Amino acid sequence: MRSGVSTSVGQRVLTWLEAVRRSIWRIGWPATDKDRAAAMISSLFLHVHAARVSRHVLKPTYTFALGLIAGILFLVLSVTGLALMLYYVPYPPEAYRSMKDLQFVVTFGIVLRNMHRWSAHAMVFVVFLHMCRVFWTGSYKRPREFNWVVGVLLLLVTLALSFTGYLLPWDQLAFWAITVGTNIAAYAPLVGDQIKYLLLGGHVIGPTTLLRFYVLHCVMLPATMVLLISLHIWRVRKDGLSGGQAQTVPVNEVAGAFPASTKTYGLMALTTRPRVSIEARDANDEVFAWPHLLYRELLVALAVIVAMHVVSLVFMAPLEEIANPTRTPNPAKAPWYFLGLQELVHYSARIGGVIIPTLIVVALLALPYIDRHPAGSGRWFAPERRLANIIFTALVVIAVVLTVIGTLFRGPNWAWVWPWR
Amino acid sequence: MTRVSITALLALLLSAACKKSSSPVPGEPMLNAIRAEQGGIGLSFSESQGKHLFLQYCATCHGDEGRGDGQNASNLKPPPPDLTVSRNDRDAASLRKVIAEGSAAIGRSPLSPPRGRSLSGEQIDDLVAYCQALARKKS
Amino acid sequence: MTADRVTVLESPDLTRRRLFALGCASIGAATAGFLLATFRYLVPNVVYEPSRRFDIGPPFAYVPGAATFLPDRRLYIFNGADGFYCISSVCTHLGCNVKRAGPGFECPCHGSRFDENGQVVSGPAPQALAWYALSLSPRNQLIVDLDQVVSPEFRLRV
Amino acid sequence: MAVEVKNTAPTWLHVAFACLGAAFALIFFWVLLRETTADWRTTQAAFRRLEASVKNPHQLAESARIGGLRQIWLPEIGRVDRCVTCHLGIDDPAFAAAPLPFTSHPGRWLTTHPTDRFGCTTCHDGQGEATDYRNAAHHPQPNVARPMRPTETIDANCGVCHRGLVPPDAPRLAEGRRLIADVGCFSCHEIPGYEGMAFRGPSLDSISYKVRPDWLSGWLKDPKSYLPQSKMGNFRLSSDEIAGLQAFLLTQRAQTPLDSSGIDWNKADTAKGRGLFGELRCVTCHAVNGRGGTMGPELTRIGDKVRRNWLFSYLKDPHRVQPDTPMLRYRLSDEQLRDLTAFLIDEYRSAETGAEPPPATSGDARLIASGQAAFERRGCASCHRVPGVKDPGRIGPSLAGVADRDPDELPYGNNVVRHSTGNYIFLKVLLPDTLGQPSLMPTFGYTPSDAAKIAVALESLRKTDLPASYVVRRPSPTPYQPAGRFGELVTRYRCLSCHSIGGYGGDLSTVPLDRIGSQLQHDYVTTYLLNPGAVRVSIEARMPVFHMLPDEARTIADYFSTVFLDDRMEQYNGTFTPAEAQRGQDLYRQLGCQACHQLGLQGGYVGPELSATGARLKPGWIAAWLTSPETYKPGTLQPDYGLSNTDARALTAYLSTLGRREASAR
Repeated sequence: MRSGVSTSVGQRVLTWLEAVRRSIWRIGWPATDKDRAAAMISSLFLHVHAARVSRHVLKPTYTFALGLIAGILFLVLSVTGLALMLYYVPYPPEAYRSMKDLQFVVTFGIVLRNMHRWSAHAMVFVVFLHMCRVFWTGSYKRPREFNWVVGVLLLLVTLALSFTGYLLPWDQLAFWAITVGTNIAAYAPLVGDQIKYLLLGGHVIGPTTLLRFYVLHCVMLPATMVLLISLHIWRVRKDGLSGGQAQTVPVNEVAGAFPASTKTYGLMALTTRPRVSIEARDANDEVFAWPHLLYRELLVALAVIVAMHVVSLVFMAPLEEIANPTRTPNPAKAPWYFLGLQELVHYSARIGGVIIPTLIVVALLALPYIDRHPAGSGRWFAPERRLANIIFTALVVIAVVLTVIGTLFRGPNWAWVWPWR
Repeated sequence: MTRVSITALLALLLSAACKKSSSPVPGEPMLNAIRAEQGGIGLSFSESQGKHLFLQYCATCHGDEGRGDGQNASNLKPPPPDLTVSRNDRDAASLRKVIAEGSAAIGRSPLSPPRGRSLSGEQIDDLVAYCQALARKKS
Repeated sequence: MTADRVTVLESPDLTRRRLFALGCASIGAATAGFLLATFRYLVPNVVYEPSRRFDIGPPFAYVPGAATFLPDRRLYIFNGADGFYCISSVCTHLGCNVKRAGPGFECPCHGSRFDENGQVVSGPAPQALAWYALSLSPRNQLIVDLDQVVSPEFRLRV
Repeated sequence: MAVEVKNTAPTWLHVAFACLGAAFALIFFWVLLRETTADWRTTQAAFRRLEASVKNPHQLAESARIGGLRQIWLPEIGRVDRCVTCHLGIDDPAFAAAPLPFTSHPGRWLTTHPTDRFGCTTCHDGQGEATDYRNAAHHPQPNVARPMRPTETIDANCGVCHRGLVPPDAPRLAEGRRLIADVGCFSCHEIPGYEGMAFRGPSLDSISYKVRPDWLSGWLKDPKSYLPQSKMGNFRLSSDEIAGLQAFLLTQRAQTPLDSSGIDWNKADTAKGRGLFGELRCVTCHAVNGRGGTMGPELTRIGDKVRRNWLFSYLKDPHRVQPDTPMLRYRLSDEQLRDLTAFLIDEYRSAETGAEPPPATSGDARLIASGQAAFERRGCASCHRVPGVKDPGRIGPSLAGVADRDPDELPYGNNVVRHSTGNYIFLKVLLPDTLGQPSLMPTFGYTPSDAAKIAVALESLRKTDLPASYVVRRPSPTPYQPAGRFGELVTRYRCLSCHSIGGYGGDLSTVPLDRIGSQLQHDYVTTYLLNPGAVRVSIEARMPVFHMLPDEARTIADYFSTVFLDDRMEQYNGTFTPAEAQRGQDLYRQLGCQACHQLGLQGGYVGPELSATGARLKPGWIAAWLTSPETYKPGTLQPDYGLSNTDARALTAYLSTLGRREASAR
């Protein structure tokens, strides 16, 4: 603040504006290291990152930013989804008509719808890749066991979100994909039919189902998702990124006693309870999150948004004829990420529809508590984990192959077709 | 997948074929059957409406093809003219006058009766259009 | 990458700043554009409302000398001695439906009163009730056009 | 300083940032460009340019209001049609000559079917919600169930609302529905709109007496080989089935023919028979050698088909064996019947047909049983009655909602066609055996254009929940069955096969009987019925010579002149002055009546011959008819000259003198 005798009106306004800015963003454009740290710490949004991060974090080939991309896609989906809700009527046949309205009369409506659709597919795909990455780098090992579990739950919520959203356009594709999908669910022993009845709000897909799926898709599942994402990121922040230099430094977890080379944040330093998340750090290895990490993240976000726009402008989201319960398309296919399952169900309903998916989910959830050996964490395809990697990779390949077969190689009556014919 | 592309191809062919309404469209036998019956010349909507009226009201004397060779033509003196010959005095206005008020209205024999009270203005326009199409067809 | 020297610092730094400014400006412009686009997205291009021009049946369906209230259209139709006319039942104050009171109208919400031509007699209503144009379709149906406001002299002779 | 450098982002990040930022901005302009160059926007811009050349500034100001996305929302029938967004001149006659898409709608359709009630896709199909050319499905598109109909088949959509048998202004639909009624598709299929109608082929309960066995097997093999116009289709029967059916049918001897044992066939005079054949006007209903009516079967090869005794019996009383036949019962003597029968059998047979074989008396029981099984299996009983075989009802699938069937689920065999219900129905009607599935449906041998018309009619059968206010169903006329002696005569002579009363009856005659008492003079009717002549020489269908008894004719004439009257005509004052008649004669020439009417030896023969008008028509009718012919017969060729009462009266006076003068001269 300058003393104000000769201050012109313009300067006064500037001063006033500066005061307003400071009330919101106290740091200003950070020019010093202190400010760079403060910028990160004092912002609600930025303080998910530490002020200084390991150089390892910046390495794109370790994480491929898959978690970040998934998060950004979720953001894109939230924004576009909110916009779409303004025109969507969750009741047949107006639901279908609102799709047509978005396509034909709402300004930019079709771009938004395309973007929502493709981002949803992309998110399922990216979340899956993210999981693979975490496995292949052995990052689910101590102390990140629980975050892996959260991650698996997030994958399930992502699938549930995509699945519930699939019905909303109320076209033939939606109707029959959900019919097939919910019938796979009905193979679950004992409670299968009840689950289906509950999910559909009846015995067949109808207006009640649409409303249920709508509420699940727009309120319940996103809320769960936000909660789990927060937990997930918080755990990442607490547990640190796997594979850093510090990883080799053993962490002494004896209550209340810390080696000099370790550093913790917050109140934990004052407590005497056992530590669960401590990252060993090396000052020479660290860079400031502002600008290094943040700038890269911004670029990834931009790239994702630009890419989604391009995809949405070039490719139209599918919309078939209005749902018609009397006309089953041949073949009726579930959403693509369930086509591997559908392919399995084709061979055996019980095994493909119930036992295998249950086993997969249980195995994924229990994985970090079964595979407890710390060796090989933090590196891609660590030789110490050859067997685990081979098993997991084989399963991934099988899943991918089954999905590809179900998507491309299955024609009418689920008979084999060559997609290029 | 293949069906979609076939449909697209057919759509393309159909749109190409629609330029000339009389040519057959592959894959549309029902449409082609009707087109074949309608005959080779492409009549506009108004003209084809006019054709129906012509066959109903005029053809007994003027002939189905408008050549002045209807079954009643031989009884008429003067005989009905050949409408397929294009003539300068047969413009829309005079055709309309003859149809609405009879041939006597343009100073000819009274043998062609007035239809102005039985037919609406649009029907007469359709008839005029068809008569002109007849002349066009020949030339 | 990090081996910059003070001597060569100026030029790469300038380039960086320019690039950064270019990026920021583009993103700023695009973001502003997308905000505007969002606003445009919110403006409905078509509305699902009944037509503003509709037929209300043949003239003989209206009792001569009486007012007929059409609740779903919010209109009073008068078959007067010198012709048909129609007055909106929407109070110009806050949009309640006015009721017939004697020869005129009365708004039950805030007590506005109107005379038989819809002119304000008392109360908070700022304007007279609206008069809409009536016409006769070729098939002898009365047509109301809500986009055509007319003066209280309007009469449709049938 | 070193720290500063270290903590400033490296240059490549800035480059990437700038590039991505620029890309983001470009994307926005791409989005913007797409929106501003949308199909409908460019179309509307083109329309504005066209409009400026068509309209004056005042009209332009008026129409400037109309722009942007326009839609017709019809919640009642669940439609949103945005076609008018581009078809901007559709209800504006000023654009009649404008090019597509701006041209105004041809015809009077928008007057009878205003867009604010019917929208566009109700008639035209297509995707009404769309606002661009391709998605509007002007041509077939994937994922659009109903692309726009070409005008050639648009009649199908008329039929969705117009459920009557004769929909107005939809010639192909009307023709298709007529063909369905004609051939009796509803005998085997449930078809909405034909409820309560029953098609009956001839009863077969005595067929053994009726036909020759060799003819029967030929007929079963291919009915069209004997009778090209046969309503019975080719069932594509195997030779085993034919043999069985033949054996089974030849056991049918429920009703013996009337006794003809007293007839001496050697005395039959075929020349007299030929004369009778002409006099009875058989060709009005039956064609021979390709010429004649179509109400009855063609007789060209009758001699190859029927047995002599049966034909004799049938001609004597057709109603005995076929109570539903439109054929009248002549009043002929046994000798006349003998001559006529002999003439028909001798004249209309092929050279190679041998003598009549004796009736079969017994047959192979197993063959007969297999024939009965085939009879039931192939649904013969749906059309033909045979004692001991139950009416199986409709053996074909119901056609209700047939137009809503999934085109991709339907079989097309090896026919390379676009998958659509229309094409499927067309092929099914035309060539039922080429769809790659075994089919019980016979091949009816339709021409492609007739098959297409039937397909058009069937394509109107949709499962729609149209509000009742949209459905037009003209009730079929109530059957007219007069009582008493007149009723008996109407039944015997089958008047209603050709004439109609109150809209009920045939349409072969140009004269409905509703006002006949006011139209024709009593004596003329009597004379005419006893010896009908041609009133219109140009029409081949004639009244047959019934060989009616004089008192029968009088009964009919009496009934006409007391019941079928129009009071307005009856009150007409029929006394004229000679001056009126003279003026009428002048008018007759001036108006050019002779162009169509014959008078004496002169004139055309489009209208009825007028020489005996005075004895034939009542003056009230003449005047009424001349004044407004359209009132009495819509679409008549009789021109409406707009005659004044005086002129009409003068002409009536003249025409009324015509028959009388001659009568008095005679």
